[in-house]
Amino acid sequence: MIEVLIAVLTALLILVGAGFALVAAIGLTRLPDVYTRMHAASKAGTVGSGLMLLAVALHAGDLSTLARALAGFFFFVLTAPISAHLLAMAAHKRGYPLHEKSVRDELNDYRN
Amino acid sequence: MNTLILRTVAPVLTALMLLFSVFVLLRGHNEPGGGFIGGLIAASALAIYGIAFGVSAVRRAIRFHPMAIAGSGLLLATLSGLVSIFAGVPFMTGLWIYPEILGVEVPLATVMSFDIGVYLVVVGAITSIALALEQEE
Amino acid sequence: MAANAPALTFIVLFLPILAAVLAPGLTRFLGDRAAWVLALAPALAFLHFCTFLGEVAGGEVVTGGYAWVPSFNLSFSWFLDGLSLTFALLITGIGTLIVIYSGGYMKGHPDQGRFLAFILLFMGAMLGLVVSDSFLMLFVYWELTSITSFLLIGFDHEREAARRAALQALVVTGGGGLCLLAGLVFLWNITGVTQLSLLVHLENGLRESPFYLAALVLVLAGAFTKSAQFPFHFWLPNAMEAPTPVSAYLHSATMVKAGVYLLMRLNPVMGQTPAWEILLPFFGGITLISGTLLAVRQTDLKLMLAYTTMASLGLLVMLTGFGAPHAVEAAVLYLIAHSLFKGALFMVAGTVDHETGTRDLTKLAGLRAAMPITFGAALLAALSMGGLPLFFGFLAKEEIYTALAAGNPRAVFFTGLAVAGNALMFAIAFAVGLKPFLGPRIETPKHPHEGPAALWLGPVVLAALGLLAALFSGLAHRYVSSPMASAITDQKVTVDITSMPHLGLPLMLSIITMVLGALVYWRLDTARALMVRALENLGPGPDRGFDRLICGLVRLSVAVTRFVQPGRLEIYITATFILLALTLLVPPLVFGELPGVPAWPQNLLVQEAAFLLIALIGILAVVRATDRLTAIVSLGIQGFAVAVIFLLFGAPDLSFTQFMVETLSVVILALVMTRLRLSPRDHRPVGQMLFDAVVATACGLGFTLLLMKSVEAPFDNLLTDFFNAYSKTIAHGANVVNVIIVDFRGTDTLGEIAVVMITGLAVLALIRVRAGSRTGSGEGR
Amino acid sequence: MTAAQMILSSALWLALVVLGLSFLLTVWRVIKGPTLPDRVVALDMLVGIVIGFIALIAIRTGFTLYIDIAISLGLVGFLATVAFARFILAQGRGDETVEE
Repeated sequence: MIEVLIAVLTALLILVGAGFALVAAIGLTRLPDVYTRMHAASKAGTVGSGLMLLAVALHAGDLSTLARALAGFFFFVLTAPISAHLLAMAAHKRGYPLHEKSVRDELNDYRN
Repeated sequence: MNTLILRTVAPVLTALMLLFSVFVLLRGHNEPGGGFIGGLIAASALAIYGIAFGVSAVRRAIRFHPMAIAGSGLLLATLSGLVSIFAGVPFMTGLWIYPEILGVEVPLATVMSFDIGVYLVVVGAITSIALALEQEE
Repeated sequence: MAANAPALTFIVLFLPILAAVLAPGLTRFLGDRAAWVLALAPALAFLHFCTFLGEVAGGEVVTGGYAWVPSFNLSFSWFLDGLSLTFALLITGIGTLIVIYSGGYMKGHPDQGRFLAFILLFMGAMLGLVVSDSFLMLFVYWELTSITSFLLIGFDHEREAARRAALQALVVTGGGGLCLLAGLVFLWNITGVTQLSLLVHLENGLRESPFYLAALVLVLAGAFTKSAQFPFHFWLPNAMEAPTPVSAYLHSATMVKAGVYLLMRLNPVMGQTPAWEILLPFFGGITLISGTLLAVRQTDLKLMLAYTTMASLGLLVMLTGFGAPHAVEAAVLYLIAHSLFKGALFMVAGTVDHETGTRDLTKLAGLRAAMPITFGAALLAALSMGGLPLFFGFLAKEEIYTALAAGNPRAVFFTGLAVAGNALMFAIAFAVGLKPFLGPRIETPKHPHEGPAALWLGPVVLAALGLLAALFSGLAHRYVSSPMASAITDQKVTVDITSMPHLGLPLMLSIITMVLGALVYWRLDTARALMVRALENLGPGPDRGFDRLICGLVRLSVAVTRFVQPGRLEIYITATFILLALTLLVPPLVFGELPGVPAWPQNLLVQEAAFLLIALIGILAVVRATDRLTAIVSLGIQGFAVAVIFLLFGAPDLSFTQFMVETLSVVILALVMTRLRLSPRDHRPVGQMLFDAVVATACGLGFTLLLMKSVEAPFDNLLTDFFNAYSKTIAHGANVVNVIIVDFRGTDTLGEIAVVMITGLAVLALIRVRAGSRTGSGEGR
Repeated sequence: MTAAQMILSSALWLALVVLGLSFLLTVWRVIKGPTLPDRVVALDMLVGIVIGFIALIAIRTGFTLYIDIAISLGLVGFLATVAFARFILAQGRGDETVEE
């Protein structure tokens, strides 16, 4: 009984993760400019992969794999926003344009 | 490239990665890992630290010139091969001893010191390349 | 005496070399008297070899030695028979006198210690050469003599001419040495024997074998370059740049005779064949005539002696190869006589030069009052060289004429040649021995007076020996000439010519030679003028040919280097890849080993197909990319896809490394791009791109064919079984891949990490050079 | 085939397809991406998806040791993105670089 429960839970995690990954990919393709695409990639993508790692942790059951999976998840979730942040800063500083429909550019206002 | 966020996270990240790289190195004999991959991870960790704090910080952090690290690694690897002379077996034969440390039987071997040698060489060489490339900035 | 002989002889062989090592220290400590002490070494060696005279005269052969490299049946062994014993006595005897003479000649010279060391080193090498038994030992000592002669000729290294002469001598004799090595290897293969003592008594095998001619030519090349025979003679006169003791010792008595020694040693085995009896007399004859004619042209005492030495060597080679019964005895007698009188004359020339400051014949006269003893020795030596009765030279000349004078036209031709040669040598002998001492005295740069004892002792002893040997010819023949002659012809020969002239054709020929010689001596100046004019229209000699050869070689190497190393990286890389493509494509095409068309894989899993597709897309992206950076990033995709495929096929270690390497290379490439500030646009013209594309596809095709070929064969899992079985037991590790890398194939990994380190060093150096040039150019602007 | 394994394998198969699709979309962005940052973002995304793949394969084959590869890939992916970010900052928009 418990085994079916875990299997269902893992399957659920996997499917939700995959869904997030798909959403991220679609976002990446359809969104107009660099900065919006970064939203999709870093947030949805990270969550998607993170859930997958959790699924593995749950499915495996023995302590060492659980620990490593959690470490992986934690590490991955930690680095993704930082890399997005760095990338956005660099792109903006180099003057890559925002989409013309974008309403405000707070970083620009803050700079000057 | 010294944004505040990166500078705060970089030390933690580098420490974590170095720890992970040593972990991968030491357990390499029975599971995927080993000197080469451990070295690569350590080199990436130092690269991140370099990007965050600049080259001089890295040189201060590792205290020795990266090429010296690579050199000592090569020396260690060769010596661990030469140890077999005393055991009267051909060059590069793995010698195993099982000392009792704190009640736990710890298998030590020339093979492991050889792997550590490989690890040091890889770290030394790649870090020196990365630092040399970033030298000018 | 023979009982403990091996150990004693072994020590004696190394005595001169030991003395050479002590020479510099002794000279600093004892000053000019060191030479007398150092002369003890060759003197002791001389006495030691004298003890064997009795045995060898009785026909026995003294051998001994130690195993050097048993696995190649190579031994440090020696072999004393008549031939080698006489040579050993000559080397050590004249060597003692030369060391004493150098002490006097080099008095006060700052580098006297170094000079004596080189002379003694040479003596050790030459002694080893004439005494060695195994082929390799002979070759090693042969090359040692070339090297020590290089050191001695170039002793006065400030002078450019000395350096050039030394280099020329080394190149010619060294080249000859290599031919000799090849010849010896041939002999080794044909006869399967490595010992000269065994080779000499070998009956069959050598003369009939198809390789005989090749071996002969190679050995002759070695002998002719060493003994300055006609085409290779030009280095000997140039070797006169060396100090006179060197010329007296190396370039007259011992070293140049090594070639003759070799021919005499191989005569019993390689002699008596048509090739031997044509080549040797032919080259010997030309060298004899050209040597004497060129000698007449010279005015410098040492050069005249050098050319006559060349001529005498030609005569010796001619006699050794002549094949008539008495020819070998003539060669033996002439060799001994030549060593004695030529050594003496050279030392006289050295004393004259040392005392008067000049060696030019036309500026020297009337020295008899100032240097009586030297004049006496010079006269005796000249008489022996001229071949006048009561002297050893006369015995040798008589024996030559008895050997050559025979009915057939070949003998007549060579007799005429010998008479002409000897006549000219008669004239030169008296020109050097007599002319500077006769007539009224001409003023010379330095006021001449008799040198110290060291300077006149050598010439007097040698010249006196020339006389005594003739008077006591019976004794000389029994102990020296007969054993030597029988060693050369490998059967019992007794030389019995006495100094009492007996009527007959040889005596008549000797008288003609003397008359002709006197005539040429009397009209020497006109003869010289004649020769000068004759040589003008003859054109440049081989000496200038040698220079042109060397300059040509230098220019060729510069051109080749400029072609192969143009200094532009893309040329190196393109060349490397073209070669790679050729090595991969040509052999299968040539040997028809192309793999068959592989069957389409049926059970391809969904994800495997997906990642293969992705890898393909990655490659397309790289190729289509307009700027370099996109290409780098797309390269990342392709790498990831391959890594995942490794993962799918259950190779975690491999995929682990692939991921790491892939990302790190992308990072480093990006770093390089920023550092070198390369423009992202790719500026190659279309033609260049096409060419690069072709090379790239060729390499790719080559690798694919290679892989298909290797996959075609059934998978041989011998290795996998071995490693699986033993990885746990021997290497205590479950991860077979890592165990292989670190334990089983540890040495390979050692090599690989060395390569990784060297790459790191190279990158460091390159970047520092670039940084240097940039900052350098910075200041420049 | 117990019920649990049934559910699990079908979920895995579906997830694999979905991830494959998103991988292709990301690769399309890497190729099309007009500007460099686009491509770098896509590459970063790629790393995430591959980690997902590794997790899936780990569950399917039971080889839990793949997780280490996922972790290290995460680290190195981060390094790549950071390096590229720095490169964009230093390198400019690609028009004012001087041809060496």
